[in-house]
Amino acid sequence: MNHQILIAILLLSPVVGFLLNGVRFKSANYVLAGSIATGAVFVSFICSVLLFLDLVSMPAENRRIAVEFFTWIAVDNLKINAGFVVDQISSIMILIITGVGTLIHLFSIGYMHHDKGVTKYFAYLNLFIFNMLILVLGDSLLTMFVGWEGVGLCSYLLIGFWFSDSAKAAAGMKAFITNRIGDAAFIIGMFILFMTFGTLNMHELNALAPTTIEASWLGAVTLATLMLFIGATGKSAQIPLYVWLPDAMAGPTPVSALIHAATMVTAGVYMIIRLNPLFIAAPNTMFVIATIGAATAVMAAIIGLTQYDIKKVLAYSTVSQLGYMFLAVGVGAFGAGMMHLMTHAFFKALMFLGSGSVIHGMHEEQDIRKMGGLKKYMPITHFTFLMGWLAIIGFPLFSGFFSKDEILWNAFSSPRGGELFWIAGVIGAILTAFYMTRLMALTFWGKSRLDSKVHPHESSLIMTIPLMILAILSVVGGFVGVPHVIGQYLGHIPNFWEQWLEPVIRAIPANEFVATHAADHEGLEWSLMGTSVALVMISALTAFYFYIIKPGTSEKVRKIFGPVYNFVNHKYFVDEFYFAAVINPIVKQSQNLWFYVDVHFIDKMTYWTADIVKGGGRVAKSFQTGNMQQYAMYIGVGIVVVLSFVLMR
Amino acid sequence: MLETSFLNNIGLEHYLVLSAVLFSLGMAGVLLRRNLIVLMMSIELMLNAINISFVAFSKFNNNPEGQVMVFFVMTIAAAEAAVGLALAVSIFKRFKEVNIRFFEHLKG
Amino acid sequence: MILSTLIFLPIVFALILTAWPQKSTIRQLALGFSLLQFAVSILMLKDFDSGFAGLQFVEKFSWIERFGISYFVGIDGISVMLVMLTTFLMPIMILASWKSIDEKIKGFHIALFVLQSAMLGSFLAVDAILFYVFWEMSLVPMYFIVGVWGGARKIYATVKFFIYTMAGSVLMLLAIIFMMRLTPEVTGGNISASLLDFYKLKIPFVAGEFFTAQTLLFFAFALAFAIKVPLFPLHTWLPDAHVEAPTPGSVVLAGVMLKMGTYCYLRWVLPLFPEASAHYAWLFIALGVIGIIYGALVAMIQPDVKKLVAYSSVSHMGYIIIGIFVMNSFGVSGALYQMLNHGISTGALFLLIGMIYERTHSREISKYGGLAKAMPWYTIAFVIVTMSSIAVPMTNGFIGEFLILLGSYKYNPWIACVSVSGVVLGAAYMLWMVKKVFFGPAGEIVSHAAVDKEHALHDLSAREIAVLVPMLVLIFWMGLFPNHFMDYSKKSIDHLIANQQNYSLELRAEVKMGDK
Amino acid sequence: MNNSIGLSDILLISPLIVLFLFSLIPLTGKVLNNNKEQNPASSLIVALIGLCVAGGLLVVFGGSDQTAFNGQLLFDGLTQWAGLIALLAAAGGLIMMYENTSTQGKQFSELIFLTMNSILGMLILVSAVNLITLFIGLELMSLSLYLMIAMSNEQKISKEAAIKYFVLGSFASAIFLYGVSFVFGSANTVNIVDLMANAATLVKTNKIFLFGMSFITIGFCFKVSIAPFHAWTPDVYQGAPTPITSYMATAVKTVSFAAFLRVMATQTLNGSQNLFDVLQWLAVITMTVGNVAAIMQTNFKRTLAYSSISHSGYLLVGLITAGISQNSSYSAASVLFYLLTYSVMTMGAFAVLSMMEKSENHFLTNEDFSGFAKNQPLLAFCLTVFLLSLAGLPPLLGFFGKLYLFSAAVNEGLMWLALWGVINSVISVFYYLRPIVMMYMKDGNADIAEHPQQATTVLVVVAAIFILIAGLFSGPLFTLFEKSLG
Repeated sequence: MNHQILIAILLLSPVVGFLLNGVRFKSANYVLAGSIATGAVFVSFICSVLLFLDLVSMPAENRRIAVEFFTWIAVDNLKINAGFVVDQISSIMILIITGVGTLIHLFSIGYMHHDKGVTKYFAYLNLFIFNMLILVLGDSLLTMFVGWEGVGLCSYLLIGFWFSDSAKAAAGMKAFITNRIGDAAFIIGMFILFMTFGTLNMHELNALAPTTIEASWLGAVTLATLMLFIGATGKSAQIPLYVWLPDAMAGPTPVSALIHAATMVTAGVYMIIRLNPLFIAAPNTMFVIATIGAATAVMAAIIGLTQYDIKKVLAYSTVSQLGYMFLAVGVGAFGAGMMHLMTHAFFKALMFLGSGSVIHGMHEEQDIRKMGGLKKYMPITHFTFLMGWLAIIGFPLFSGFFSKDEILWNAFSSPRGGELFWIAGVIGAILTAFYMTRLMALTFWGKSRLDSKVHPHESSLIMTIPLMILAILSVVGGFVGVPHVIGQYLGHIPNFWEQWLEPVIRAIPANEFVATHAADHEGLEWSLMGTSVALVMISALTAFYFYIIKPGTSEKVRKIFGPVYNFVNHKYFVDEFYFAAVINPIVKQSQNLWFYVDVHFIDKMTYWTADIVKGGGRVAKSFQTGNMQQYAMYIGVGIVVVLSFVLMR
Repeated sequence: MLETSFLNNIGLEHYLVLSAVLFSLGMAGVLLRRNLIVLMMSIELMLNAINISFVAFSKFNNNPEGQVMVFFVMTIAAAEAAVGLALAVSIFKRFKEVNIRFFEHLKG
Repeated sequence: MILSTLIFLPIVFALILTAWPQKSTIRQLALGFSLLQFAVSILMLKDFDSGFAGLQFVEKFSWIERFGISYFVGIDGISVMLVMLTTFLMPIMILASWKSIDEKIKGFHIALFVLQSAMLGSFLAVDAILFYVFWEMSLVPMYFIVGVWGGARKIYATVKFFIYTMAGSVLMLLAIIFMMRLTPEVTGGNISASLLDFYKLKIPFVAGEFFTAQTLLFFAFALAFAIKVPLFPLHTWLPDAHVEAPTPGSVVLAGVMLKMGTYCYLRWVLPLFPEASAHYAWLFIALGVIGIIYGALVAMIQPDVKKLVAYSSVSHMGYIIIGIFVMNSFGVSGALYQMLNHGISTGALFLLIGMIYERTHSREISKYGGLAKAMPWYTIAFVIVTMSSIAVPMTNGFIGEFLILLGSYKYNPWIACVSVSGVVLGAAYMLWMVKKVFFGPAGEIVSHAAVDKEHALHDLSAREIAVLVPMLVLIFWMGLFPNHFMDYSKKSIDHLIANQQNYSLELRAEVKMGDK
Repeated sequence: MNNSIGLSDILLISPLIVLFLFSLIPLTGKVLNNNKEQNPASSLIVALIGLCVAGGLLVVFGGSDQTAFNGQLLFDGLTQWAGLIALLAAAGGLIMMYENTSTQGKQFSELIFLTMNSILGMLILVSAVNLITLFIGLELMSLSLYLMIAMSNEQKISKEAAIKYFVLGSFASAIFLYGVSFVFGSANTVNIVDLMANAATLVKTNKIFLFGMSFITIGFCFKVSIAPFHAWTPDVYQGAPTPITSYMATAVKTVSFAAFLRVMATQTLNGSQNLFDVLQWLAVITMTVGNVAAIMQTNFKRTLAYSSISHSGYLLVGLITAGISQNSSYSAASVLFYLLTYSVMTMGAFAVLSMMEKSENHFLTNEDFSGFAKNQPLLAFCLTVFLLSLAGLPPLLGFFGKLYLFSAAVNEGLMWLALWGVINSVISVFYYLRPIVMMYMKDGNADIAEHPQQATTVLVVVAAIFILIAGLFSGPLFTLFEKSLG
């Protein structure tokens, strides 16, 4: 089929779904709404698959489908088309978005069936898919930005879906505004690039990107990429703009799975991978990205240790995993980052949906302290969650293992990497293993701590089927990119992933190290891998010991770390800090600004002017005494003054 | 010895000074006196001072026009006096009062 | 004749309305008239040649020959869209006033039509005095609209509005007179008030010295327009006027009247005083930036919805000023586009606020809450307009803001870096307001309405939908296909930027229907 | 010297003769009928016919640049136009007098007699080229006015106003005359045409002449109420019956300025920088004092009185311009044009005010306008037009008046005076808007007096229509003025 039509269907099918559901948003017919929405996304998925197959059939060096629908903005030398590109990177993204999206839509039918706003919900979800597709397919930064803001908008709407609750509405607002801070930087980044290269088309930008390294911190490319990265920290919840993501869990759980785990939050990583030639040219930016990524990975994982809300744990886990991805792209392992993006989409969507299934089965209970032993009530959910758990902690041969290992190896060995990055990555992995095991233990295993009134039940098939599919993907998804060191022992599986992405990833200029001397360092790679896997296993077992074998241990440990625990439990008081240091002062000073500038200065000036005039009037009036002799006196004085002036001067 | 020639040679200046003095006196009358009738008399005084200067100029410039003007001025003065007195009478009839300090209702 | 028709047709309408005996059909009649007027403007647009940079449909008759003042009107790419905006908003305002204006209906519509005529005249006049006449003429009907049909402090607000604006424009009058006196240099002896002759003047400019002709004239003009825009710190009349004005008044004020100020910067200030505007651009850009941030910050703490939107206008108009004074095609195109956007989105916001005010008679944010449950369609419309106002892509607001920021970045990166904060702050105050009003648990008003059947909150009526739909359609249309609108002005803007130093405009008389 | 009086002289002064004769008709009728007041309507019609005939004759015979009585009276464009404006104002005043509560009644015939004689004085004033003749015209006008004011049905403040006006007016006349005597003494002539030849040099060389000219200027400043010689204006305007106030504010001001213009045309200002400076300052002070004091007023009539002072300030700007201008017809025409616009709009405003006075003791404050628009939409609209025109808002006539006046000033480089002028226009908006606010934006039941007032209504409407549309055709009118003054 014609690519243009195919992409049009891909994009517009969710719009049609959105409109169909949107105009009848009051309806509570969840079957109809769900079928329309799921169908719409599924159509997109079919299109994505077709496009992907087309792409595969093309020669490797020309794998690029670009279409233009119309000219969007054309002013001076700025020409932005409504143009879309399917290439190696975006094809994977659209597959993830529509594929995982379809599953999550399907799941939502079961999850949301009792909600009155179900039609509206599906409309938003479709709108999100549309914007996300724009984001990944857009051929220029500005088109990408359309989707970039669009998904932010949908996220705002979906987080605040149950808007009657003030806190939830506030969470949506927080997400949007925090994202906007990043977006502002993103806009500046675009400006710098446009002024430097004269285009915003990403293909052209990549081609124009300097092949030499820009050493200065103030170079155009460095600044631009830094600004874009700040945009990414907003969208992808990295330090310092990560604060919105945990709050975003206020939305329905499938939303968290789709937007805040699988797709939207990875937009920042995607953007960096898409513009990798630019970022490669700016090692300083890469260093910042890697550092922020590593720091986020560790910091969020630490918070994850202390959370009791099942979704919050997963949320911090997401932040932490996103940190991993940024660590990967920061050290130049774009392929690994992309792969982790995909595997994470599988297993984190799985876990979120799983948690949704749990919450659904527990009648909206989210506190894991009130769960336990759910294994026997929800076997399917438990089993699929187990797969997700194994994947995320990086159990060998599960999908997360491959991607995480690739990242860690690159963090160590890449010319842009270093031992410290590797250590941070390993610490993150250890912590992840601990809190994920803790989550499993408290939720599914051990003794039941259920409220007597709660009768958990396994979810319906419509919810479990997506879980199962995602579980399968979580298990096998990693085999698309088996590292060479392992692949050679598994019947020489080639690393499809690297081959696929190779044409669009520019090599780091001094990257001969890995490529040519890989064999020499095979031992090193094995030993690093072994170390990390061993540490992760020990950590998981420790958690198992803490929460299953000796359930009281965690309490003791918590007591030892008293204040530190408190500090971590409150997310380092970052929210409080932002409020005290930024938001409240701004609001307060605005009040003062209005009061002193508008009311007390500008208006007062106006009144003063009026008062001066009126004062003059009062003086003039006071001269008008009614006494005619006084009037004659004015005439006399006038004569004297005039004459003295006229004659004497 | 005291210079007294200015007393013997009466020139234009003398008339003008006289006129000015009279005019000033008239002005002072207008400015200071309270009685309406006196006020009108002061104005007459001013007009007469003007007449003096007209005549003086006429004499010293050898231009008879000035003396004609005096007649005009006198006529006007008479008319003015008539109107003024009429006003004064009507007011006195109404208010029994010719002190101008009484008329200070209009002000501000 | 099409431009004269546009200008004077509303006056004719006003006269017919004055004589119209039936009270009950005045509204329908006025609506019909305004639609007719819109149709005429569409006819004009149909024949408008967007490939021509100069003035089209030019009409010129000598008016006051002694002073070279003529009735001289013409339209070019800079004014065409603003004219369309004016005629477009008119039926919407009349329809919106259906409920809110319930006394002196006749007078209200007469004032609206006179106002429309004056505004169109200001956009179309090419003669300085003619322009000034229309410019000042627009004050009076607005003064009555706010003063007669306004809120509690209407008199304070309307007098403040009148005096502020008038204070600015008299200096402009003086400047116009002064420039007329200079024209014999270029016309060969005849005094002239034609803008085209003004363009030819080479007014001496000395950088850094304030008391030189061009600088003084520049400031006389710029001050008049700055008050109208309004530029910080001359903005304080605006919140008062907006708060007290009836809904259609707020719409026309925000939608068109503020644009008169910014439009005149493009039509008058930049081409007439190229050196001075380049030399003092920093001042206006600085004030624009301050306006953006200040307006946003102050909007954030307003307890009254209308006041909040009014301050948001200050913020948005700051962008437009920046776009104009950076003097590159991004900035100017963006500014021109933003003028339309602001007219649509802020106009729509005022319409929406008016609709809720009709129901509840309150604009206090703290009294609302949970409105989304009670009035879902209304909420949808409001959120869409909010998105336009905070410049979310795919709505019109984004195009303008992006281009302006890009233009300002080109001029000086720091301006863009500072003013981009308005993007964040704008989202903050608008969403904060949306949250307080629509989301959360039912507030005082909503819970009261739920019990009290008489004051029940009905969702949008058919009439209100008819008012809003064109606005919403335009929001997306302009956001998705900006070229449909920008193409009209492209040539003129390029011409302005390329020839600012020696600005002149070609003239083209009216093209007969059909033969282009 | 040829002292013969010919037909041409008679023809030239025929408007004056007609005025005098017509002034006698109602009075004679009254005297012949046992001193019983005749039908006021017919008296009014007679008077109006008289004014019309005089106006017609002025149009026919005036403006020919001929002099009558050996160059004593000059009938040029200025005479013609100022005379016509004054006649117009007188007609308006008479119509108001006919229906106003404080002037209608048993003394209407006398009032007509006095009015027409004062207009006769005005015509002498504007046509005089001899300072003494000018003075006679001035006195004839003023003496009639003193009596007209005192003849009000209202018994208290109108008498006070008359006395104040009389004393101060006579005082100022004396000052004027004193100046004339010095001019006579130094220049040996009091004929303005003769003075024109050498005034500029005389001013420079002869202190006595300068002294005299200063006194004359001050005398005029009193008449046209230039600060600080303006103090009588608010009191007299307020105290006088409204129709007569209107008459004073329009006709008297017009002719005084016209005569002032004649004196200024002697190019005195070109000779004396000091006098020029002083006059500029006086203009600024006058505008400002008038406007700021008007802001503080509550009585509407008094507000208009102060507004009249400020307009004198604007006019003085034009006068100064005409005084220093080489091509004075332009500036003079702008002054004349402004006088016309000012007269029409002020007359209109006073006419509405006159209609609203329910009895002779009724003084309107601003609050008394509340709700006027509801009861009298047409009159309220007309008053709005007058006030906005006074404030100088386009496209009303007042704007064009200001435009021409200030462009003349700018043309002569008097930028700063124009600047003050426009700043003052902004201040003036403050108080002009106040009645409009009251009429349209406040609730109340203001209404006109109940007795029939059709004539005044017609006057108001005609004036309003004139102001509304004449602005659009002001160009030809101005050109006409300029040509006839050239």
